[in-house]
Amino acid sequence: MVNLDDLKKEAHRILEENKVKYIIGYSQGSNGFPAVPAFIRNPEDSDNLIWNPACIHNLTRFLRDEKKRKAREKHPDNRPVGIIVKGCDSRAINVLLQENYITREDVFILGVSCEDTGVIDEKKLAKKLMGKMALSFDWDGNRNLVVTTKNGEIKINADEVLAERCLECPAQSPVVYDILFGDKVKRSPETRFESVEKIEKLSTEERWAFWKEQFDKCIRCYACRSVCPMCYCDECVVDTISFAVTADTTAEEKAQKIKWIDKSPVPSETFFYHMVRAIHLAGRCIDCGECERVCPLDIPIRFLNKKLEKEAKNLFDYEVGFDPNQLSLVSSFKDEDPEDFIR
Amino acid sequence: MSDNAYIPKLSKIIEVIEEAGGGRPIKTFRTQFVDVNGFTHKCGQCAMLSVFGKGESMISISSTPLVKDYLQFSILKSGRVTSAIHAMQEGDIIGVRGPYGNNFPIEKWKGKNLIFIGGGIGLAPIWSVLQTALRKKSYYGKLSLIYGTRTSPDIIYKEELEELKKEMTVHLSVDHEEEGWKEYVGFVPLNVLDKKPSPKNAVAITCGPPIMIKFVIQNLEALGFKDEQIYTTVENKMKCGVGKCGRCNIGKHYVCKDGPVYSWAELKKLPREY
Amino acid sequence: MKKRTGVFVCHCGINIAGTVDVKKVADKLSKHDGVAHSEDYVYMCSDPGQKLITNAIKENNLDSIVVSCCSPNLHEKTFQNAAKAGGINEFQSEIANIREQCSWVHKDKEKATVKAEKITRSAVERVIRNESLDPISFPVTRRGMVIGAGIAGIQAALDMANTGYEVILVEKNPSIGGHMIQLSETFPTLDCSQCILSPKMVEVSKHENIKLLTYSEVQEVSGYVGNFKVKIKKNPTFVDPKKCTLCDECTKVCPVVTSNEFDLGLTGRRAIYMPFPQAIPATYTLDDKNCPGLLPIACGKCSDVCDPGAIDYDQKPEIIEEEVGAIVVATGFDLYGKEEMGEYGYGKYADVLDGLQFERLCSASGPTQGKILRPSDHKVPKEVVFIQCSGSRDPELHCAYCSKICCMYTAKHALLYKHHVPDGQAYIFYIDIRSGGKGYEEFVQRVIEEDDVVYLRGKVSKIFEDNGKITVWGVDTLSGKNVEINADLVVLAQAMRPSKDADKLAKLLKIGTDKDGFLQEAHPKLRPVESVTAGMFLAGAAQAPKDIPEAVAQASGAAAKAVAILSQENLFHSPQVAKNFPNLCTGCGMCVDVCPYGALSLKDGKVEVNEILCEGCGTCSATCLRAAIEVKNITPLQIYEMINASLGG
Amino acid sequence: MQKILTKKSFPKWVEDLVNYQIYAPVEKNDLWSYEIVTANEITIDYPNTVLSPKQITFPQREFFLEFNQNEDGTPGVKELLPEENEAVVFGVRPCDAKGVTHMDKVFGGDFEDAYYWKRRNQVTLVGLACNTPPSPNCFCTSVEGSPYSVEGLDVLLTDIGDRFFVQTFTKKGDRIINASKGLFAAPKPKEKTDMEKIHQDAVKAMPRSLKDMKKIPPKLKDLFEADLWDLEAMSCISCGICTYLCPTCHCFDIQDEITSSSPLEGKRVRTWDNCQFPDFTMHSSGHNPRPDKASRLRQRIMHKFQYFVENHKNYQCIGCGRCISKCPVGIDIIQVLEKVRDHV
Amino acid sequence: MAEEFEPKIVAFLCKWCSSAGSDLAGVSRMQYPSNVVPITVMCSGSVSPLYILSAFNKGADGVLVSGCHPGDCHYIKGNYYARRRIALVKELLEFTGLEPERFQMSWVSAAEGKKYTEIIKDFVKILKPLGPQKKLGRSQ
Repeated sequence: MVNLDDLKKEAHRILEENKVKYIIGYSQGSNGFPAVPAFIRNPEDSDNLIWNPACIHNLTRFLRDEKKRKAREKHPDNRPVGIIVKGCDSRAINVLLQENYITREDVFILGVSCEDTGVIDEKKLAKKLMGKMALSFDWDGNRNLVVTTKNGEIKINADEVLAERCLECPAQSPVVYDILFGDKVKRSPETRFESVEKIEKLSTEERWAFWKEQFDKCIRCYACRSVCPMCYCDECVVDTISFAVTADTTAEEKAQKIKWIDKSPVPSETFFYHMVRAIHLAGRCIDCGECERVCPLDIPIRFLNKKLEKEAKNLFDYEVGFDPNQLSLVSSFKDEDPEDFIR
Repeated sequence: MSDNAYIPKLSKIIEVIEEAGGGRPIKTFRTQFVDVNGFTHKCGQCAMLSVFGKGESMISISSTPLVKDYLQFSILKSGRVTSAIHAMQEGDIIGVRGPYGNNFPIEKWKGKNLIFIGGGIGLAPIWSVLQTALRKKSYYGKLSLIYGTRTSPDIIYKEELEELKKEMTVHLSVDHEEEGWKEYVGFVPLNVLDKKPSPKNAVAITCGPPIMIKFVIQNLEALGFKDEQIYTTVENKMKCGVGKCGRCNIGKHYVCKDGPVYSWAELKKLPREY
Repeated sequence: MKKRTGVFVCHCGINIAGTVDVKKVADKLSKHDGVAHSEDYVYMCSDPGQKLITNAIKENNLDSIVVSCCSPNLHEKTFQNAAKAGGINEFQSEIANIREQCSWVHKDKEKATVKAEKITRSAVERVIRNESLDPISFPVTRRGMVIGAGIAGIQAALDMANTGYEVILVEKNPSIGGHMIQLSETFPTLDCSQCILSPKMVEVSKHENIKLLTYSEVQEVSGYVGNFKVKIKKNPTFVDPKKCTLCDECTKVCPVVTSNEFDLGLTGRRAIYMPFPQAIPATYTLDDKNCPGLLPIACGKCSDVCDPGAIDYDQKPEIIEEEVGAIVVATGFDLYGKEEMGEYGYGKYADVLDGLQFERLCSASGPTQGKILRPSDHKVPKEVVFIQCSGSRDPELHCAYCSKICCMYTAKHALLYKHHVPDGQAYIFYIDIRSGGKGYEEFVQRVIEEDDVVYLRGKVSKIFEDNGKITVWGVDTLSGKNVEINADLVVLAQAMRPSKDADKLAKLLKIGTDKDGFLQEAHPKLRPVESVTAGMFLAGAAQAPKDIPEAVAQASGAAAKAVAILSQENLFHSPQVAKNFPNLCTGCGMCVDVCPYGALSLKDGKVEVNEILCEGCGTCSATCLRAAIEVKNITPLQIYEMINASLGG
Repeated sequence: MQKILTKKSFPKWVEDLVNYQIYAPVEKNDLWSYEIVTANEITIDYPNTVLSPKQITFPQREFFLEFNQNEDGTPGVKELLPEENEAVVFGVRPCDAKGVTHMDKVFGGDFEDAYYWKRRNQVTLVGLACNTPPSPNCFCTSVEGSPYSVEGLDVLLTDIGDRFFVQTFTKKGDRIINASKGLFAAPKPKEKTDMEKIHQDAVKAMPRSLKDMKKIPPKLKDLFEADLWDLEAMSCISCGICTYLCPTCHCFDIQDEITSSSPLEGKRVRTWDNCQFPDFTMHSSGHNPRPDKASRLRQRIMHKFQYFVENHKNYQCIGCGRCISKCPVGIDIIQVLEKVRDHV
Repeated sequence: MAEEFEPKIVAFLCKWCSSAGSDLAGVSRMQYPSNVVPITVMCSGSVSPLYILSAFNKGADGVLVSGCHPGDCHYIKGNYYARRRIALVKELLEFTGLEPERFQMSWVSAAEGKKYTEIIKDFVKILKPLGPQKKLGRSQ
């Protein structure tokens, strides 16, 4: 089990010894938020750190802000940022390293192992609690979630409340870290892609019907993009104007920005957006499931990325985020790559 | 459809004048409403120009209301829409809706000396006032213009400025030394200090890049100008032009509706934009 | 300013006009945004046609043109010149292919006309977004370099040097000559290898245009075609060739005996040695791996006896920097090693040899002065088994490819053996005989018929030693019988493989290798002597197994290619190359990975384009997630608009 | 007027509204939204819809005009106003209805937004008092609202057991009651007191609240440059959830969307836009008055609790709690406001 | 009676093999339906997924990407990258319910005019019964 006190102690130490600028971790949220991202600067605040089954957020996303902030600083503080990562999050770090977005020196990684469980799916849990407000909860060590509510404790089997991605997770414990909390585990899930296969089983028309309904819902709030650690492009295909404008960007360059996608939230355009995002995440998405979690309209965006993760594995034997030195999925090939689809 | 101000009125471009080329090209366009029921504007107001298929862009009207047969827009090529406008020629049709925003309180300036201080394209928004004042010389006191650009080719309204010199004092400047440049060399704010316009019974009207306006105002204050004596116009990204799309606000003010014209006194009350 | 494009629709007699309503196309396009002029003509490519275009450009001050006609492969240049004649940049001209890709393949006039419109519109959308470009020109360092001084390298170096250009010839061994100098006779003519090679070696050493660097290795290569900078490490021989008188006293006193590479271990040599009598440069080398320590205290015998004092233990490796315009890589081959061929007892039994060792046995200058005696007991072998495809054509265990020369040299070996030991019997196990080549088939027939060598079609299953004999078990697939031969000597026709460390060198030079490790040619059919990197060329067995005439031919080809570069003061390169947008680039390096030409690199976290190396394939732009790199005049925006036009949108 | 309608006859009433399009909150895989429904699909036991009913009067995307190219190449323009379409929206939460009145202020004033009002004038809003809070983050009572507020409603229903207590406040409201007079009875005093009792209890049931709200607008005036914004915005990811889900956020964009480039054909559309997106205020020069998330979070708070108050005498917040419940990183507007209030 | 549905097809052809191949088809006067409008690109490796999506978005009923056979790429290995990229796009599009037939890839060498002709014929034949592609197409 992860020992929270050790985690706090280590956080305290590295802050006190000025080893890190600040630490990105989790703390208790307000009403209805069992855990929220926290940015700890003072050693004494390390006490606010928490670790519980609701520490869902993939904090590596905030390395984007850190990078931007640093770029703006006149005299950048080159100390690393302390960051708490789960297994999935740690793979995101590896991808960011692979893409030279960060260097290993930029981060001091406090790895926490999910061991044989993971994080909860808020919606699943809410269903289980049937309106009751959870005061606190934690794993009991035998893959059960123990929830304390006003009217007593409830025990729920992990598989019933775990986020779907955790059930399909190939790396319960961090693959890169400076210090690890909890035990290293290597549990390979029975199935990595069950969620995807469910949809693959449908007929073409059923699949379209399914996605059509999803894309109809999309309001283009871009939470999926905003929360994604890999969506760090300064400028996205859906953006209507040029962001990355410098003093010497000519009017032509700006005028020539292609409007691939209309701003109207109509299915054809939202489809385009989600397709491009999925393709651009192929071989980069580490299935932290954040895009799906944050979607206010419950669009299962994760399936799209998961599908490509599956094909990368099946067609090209490509695994994301375990080796920061491998070539990217789409910037490499093998002579024997399948081509049965080609005429 | 007349009551729907989102619908632009079709206007014909009757004249295109190339003001400045180079990296920051500027062109002046004169337009005439195709159907008669156009609109009349006040000094300092803006209009939303449409290139159909490209979008809209808010441009200040640089012609004086006293000229009835056309509207004049001087446009810096800077993005999708302005590039499209720059590609247009005499006879092409463009959409115009407006007029938008408040205006310079010129009637309050009876008998006052008007000092116009412009930088680059920033001469356009105050040009309408200048032209109006010029046509009603008796109404105002002394008129003078302090105008500067990065380099001499960037100067707009070249011929008009030559004409102007006969009518009023005109101080030009360029940022850096140039072959054959006889007038002031240096940034506009410094030229202001150099020419020392007197605050006495005067109003200063300035527009240009934010950084220029900032220092011009500082220097005017140094010369003894009161906040109420300094006027400027503010620029922000705009879409609707009627204070609804929520983009252009500085504090509680929507520049498109409550602006763009502000006295320094008023502007000070708002959260700092620059 | 809006573009002013001219559209010119060609009838091509009835070739186009027969199926496409050209007038309609011209008329439709005249209304298109940005089209200032549009007309049709019976033969645009004819002189009057071209005139018509140039005049139209001038009269309507057009800034770009689209010609709707035949395939760009035929007249792209023609109309680019017409554009130039009209006073506009050649890149302001685009072809809309409405013949091969439209009129010739359709019958329905209406549909074909619509399609021709779309194709032309799409070309217009492209051309109005084209930028004017001028060819990129850059100067050439007019010296060449050849890496590897086997027969291929020597030939290339001589050919280049003889055209008057200075050549640096780099060889990693103490002497040039490569494997060919080890051979006894060469098939099919049986002339003596050394006799035909050594004159060339001498010519190299004497040639005023050739700078020979032996015992040297390329360490670093930078730059690009026409302007390479090469760092070469010259290893110390510890002997000053100028002082050395070749008295050979030193070897007599040297206490160390080690195996002799030249004889492939069949004999020994001293730590200080001359590789072989005809070695070039003719001097001694002290190999520091085997010398008991260059500390005189430890030994120092050789320098004691060296009157001229040619031996200098303090020699240090020396780094030489050279600038050259073109490089020929001729790093040759090695034989498939003992370690891999355990099953044939290769390396285990003294009397199981490989082809090169047998060459040495046959060679007059060899360990046995040309008498064929088996290594173990120096008896004349009465029964000799030759095994072909030993390691070749065996995808499961060894090399999938055919080593090409084994059939021939094995036949030669059998023949040489029979001439040395007329009463002996030679057996050859083979899969099949590949004797393509001038006089080759006849040679094999002669071996079979005149020298009654026994050819057994089949594989050898087992080889083992039993009382002084090498027992060979195999099958004769023709008779279907198992065969057992108690041989005195077994010779394996080992597969040919790229020479050791060729892959490392390939990385240095940024030229790829194929799946077997041979150097990758730029195109398997059309550019067989060019490497994937401009200005670097391939010669000899480094690129694929070859025999001597092939190697020499390719070497001359490579030399000619290299000279083609050196002969120019400036090189010109198409300006339609990649262009990067630093403000969008995040430095992920994916484009760098995919660039086939190493034209891209990262500098302070942003990609940089070497326009001279870039061929404009655009794989980078399809790979980039951020639209931070594109190819000029075929940009995503242009494709986007072309797609739109193609769909009539 | 005040009436009583039994729940039994509620569907009948809806059926009688034949000339109207009927909207009401419906659930589809745990997701509540306003959809066009038939009488018996309407339920009265529902939490807050994900999207507020603002989309009925202010859809995320609507057409302004249509443009094309005449034979001579000149542009043609055609205005596209929303079509005639009277609608009744059932189950509007009092807070959401209050939000609509805020929208009215924005799209009214010196310049009436033709598109908005064309829709708005055709909509009749039937509210349902919140006997129990529809969201764990309700705080309407802290922002001058209440679980039975009637602002913006034409009709308010209060569930008093087996019947509704019906109140109408506008002609529109009366019209839809009169559409089926027979179903409605005059309220007995008991029913009236029950209704009032329920309303008072509802206030007590309010899950969240914010003390000294009054202090906040003046306080904000001085906090424009405060470091508080940087700290609060640290975890913000600049997504559009809070604003798109907000019943009072009205920012929009105007875009030309073309279906054919030659000959030119397309429409000018209005779509929701969002002050939390970086490109919202960015000039084409690249200069951005609100360059970072801190300044954008500040804009959101300032706009709702200071600028809007000065311009329209209301908080531009109706306490529905949507932005809290759905924030991916747990930014809690109540907490932020408390920090503002207590800032020294 | 209603006119027969004519699918709109965009074909991205690499300049060196496939486009040359289609030229050969022309030179040999082979006949195929006129539904395809070819866009010649430098290399199949330069075909961005955005192009494919955009084509469908703009109403293409079918999209074809064609390049040199493996090993024959004028740019050595562009077609290998294309092969991988296109495989992913195809999988994704099918996963979301686009008819697999609508998006195809082929290797067509400069000598394979016949093959190109066959591909186009078959493509049109397959697409006709499917009717217009409305799923990803822009509709206002």
